[in-house]
Amino acid sequence: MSLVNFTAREITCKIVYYGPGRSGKTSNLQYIYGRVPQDRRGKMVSLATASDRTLFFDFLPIDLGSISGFTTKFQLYTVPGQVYYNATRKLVLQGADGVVFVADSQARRFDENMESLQNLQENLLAEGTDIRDMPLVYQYNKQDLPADLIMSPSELDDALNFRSVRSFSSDCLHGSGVFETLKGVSELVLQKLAAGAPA
Amino acid sequence: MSEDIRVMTAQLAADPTSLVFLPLAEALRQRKLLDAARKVVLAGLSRYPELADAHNLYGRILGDHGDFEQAFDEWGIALRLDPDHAGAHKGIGFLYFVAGKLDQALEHLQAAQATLPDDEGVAAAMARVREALELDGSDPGAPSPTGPARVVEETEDITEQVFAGLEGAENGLLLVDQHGQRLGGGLLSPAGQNVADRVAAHLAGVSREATRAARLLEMGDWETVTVESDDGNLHLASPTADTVLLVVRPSAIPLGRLAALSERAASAARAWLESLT
Amino acid sequence: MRALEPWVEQPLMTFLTESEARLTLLMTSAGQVVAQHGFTRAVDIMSAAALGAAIVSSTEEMARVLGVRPFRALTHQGESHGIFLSAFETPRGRWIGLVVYGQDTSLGLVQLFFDRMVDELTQGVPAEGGTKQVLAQDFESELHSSLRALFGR
Amino acid sequence: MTALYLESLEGLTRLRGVAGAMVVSADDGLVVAESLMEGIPGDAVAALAASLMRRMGTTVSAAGFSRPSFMHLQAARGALLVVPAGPDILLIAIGDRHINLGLARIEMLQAAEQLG
Repeated sequence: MSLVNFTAREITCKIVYYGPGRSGKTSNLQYIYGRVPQDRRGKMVSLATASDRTLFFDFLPIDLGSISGFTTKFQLYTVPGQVYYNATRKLVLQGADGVVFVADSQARRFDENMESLQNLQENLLAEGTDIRDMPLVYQYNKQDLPADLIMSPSELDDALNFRSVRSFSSDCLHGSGVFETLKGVSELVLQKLAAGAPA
Repeated sequence: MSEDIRVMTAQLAADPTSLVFLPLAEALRQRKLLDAARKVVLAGLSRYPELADAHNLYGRILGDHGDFEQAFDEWGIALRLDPDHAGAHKGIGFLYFVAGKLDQALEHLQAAQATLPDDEGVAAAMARVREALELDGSDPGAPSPTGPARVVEETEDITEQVFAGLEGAENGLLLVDQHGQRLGGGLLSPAGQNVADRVAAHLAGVSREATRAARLLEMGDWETVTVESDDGNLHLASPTADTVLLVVRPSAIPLGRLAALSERAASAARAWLESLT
Repeated sequence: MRALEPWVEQPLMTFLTESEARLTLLMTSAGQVVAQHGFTRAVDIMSAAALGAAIVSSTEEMARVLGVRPFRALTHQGESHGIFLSAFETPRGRWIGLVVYGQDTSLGLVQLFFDRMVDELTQGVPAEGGTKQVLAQDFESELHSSLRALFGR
Repeated sequence: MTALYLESLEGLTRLRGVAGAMVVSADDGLVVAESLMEGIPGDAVAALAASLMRRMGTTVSAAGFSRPSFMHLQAARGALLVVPAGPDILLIAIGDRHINLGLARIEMLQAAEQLG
């Protein structure tokens, strides 16, 4: 849950990048880390395996500056995508204010996207959260790959996006769509906050 | 008047709530326009009384003005608001250094260094204090090279007055205040070195620790702490609420006699402290 | 020292004075910072909190897998610094304390005064208020310009 | 090892005025073994006594003396006794005002020698 400090006028929100293994969650954070000026971000913490897969999580705090008179900070997390890391995924998901579901656009990865999405829904439910109440956006990554290998955004929307949440095409390695995705999820998270927060 | 001061003054005039008063006052201070700097920071403080940076800056302005007493107060306020404020620690460390209270100076400089590990000014100041501390400890005859001469004279007088006629008044009796400052007596190590000030600085901490242990274990006020070691025995008592008395004797002297001597020295200290008030 | 809510301040201040801890962080089990002392950069605090919460969560999970009771506290004794990490229940949910201490104190003292702070914190919790408006409804334009500035666009 | 500790501690707690005895690690002030009467807060005694002993040790060393072999804190309503047993271990006894100090000191020094 977002932490609001009325005395210091500060808001801190936790945003989790979710999705199957190798879909590009860490690349989102790495790109953001590279673009955001040093004085507005913390160190990027990565708990990864020797083969560079996320073992526990990646973590990047960024400082958005003042919004409506509140100093606003975002904590960006990724979860490990591999199926066998579900316990860790649950831990990272705890207390999330918003979720970016990063799907791999490659057609051969479709089942994994589906599985991961179901897993997200289950894990949220286990924490007592209905996925419909969670600020959520989709990101269809790797749209830069040859067209015969990937599904188009509209095909992916049809197949995965039953609830018609906002979706963004991206190529995280080169940065296209990363900013738009973060903007999209930020809006939803702050809209929820604007609608009323615990005093 | 330089351009940056002009710009910041205009900013502040347009928005009196702006925190630009801090860099503005600092710029004025650096140009030795101390009265103007003082006015700006006081106006800022009236709006932001809980801003440690502003109290720190006011402390610096007062310090530049030579008003060390008030500067000390302002840095004290800054530290109450932000116990890690490096600037305030630096300032207080400097004042302690000037007053010859080297241990306290070092303590505050260390605190400043913890926040600013790369600050060359702090490192240099610490080196100076350490050097002074070493001189102080190794040369018992000479007056403190850094402390005002008055302090040294006073200590000598006190020794005469407090423990006159008592056994070991110059080398095995020490009266210390709650800040670890030596009030009277002297102490030599078994090797004959003057260790009075060094030990005095530690005694305040021991006394606080004893008070805390007795309080938390619900044992009431502490009365004495006795320590035996191969080279000698130490006896610690608290003649008044804010002083500590240390008596040191070779281990051949029975602990009972140590306690009796401590008792006599404590009444002498009490009588002397009362005569001051 | 900074605390999110005023009632946390006094117990934390007593703990800091008595334990002589260098750094202290109180956070929710999700890694959100509730109070801190000794850190300089807000973003470093968030990293420490994220890692602290992760360590506690994963050791609790390990205890579950091993079929033992959850660990009361985790400690690491380095050459010049020690780290103490412990989770506790409050009426506001599960919180975690992360303490870094130096050689001027000891693990025993940190543990002793930490336990006392937890008692004070759990007794001193005021009732939670209702909901309160945080952001103006028109925050979007500010958010967009903040993000644009952040990304250099 | 723990059995040996407990035996020594129980011997100490039989002395007049002693309400508890414990073996404590010197550096971190944590309890290794204890024999306490009800109501004695073992953790607090261990942490506070070890901390006082450590500070006293620094003071004694600043005075140019060797490591303390015995420490006694006397307070209005109780007493704490501390004896190092080897480099990392302390033997601690807590008692009331009427503790038989002489006997307790000798017993503790003997026990410390055995344990060390």
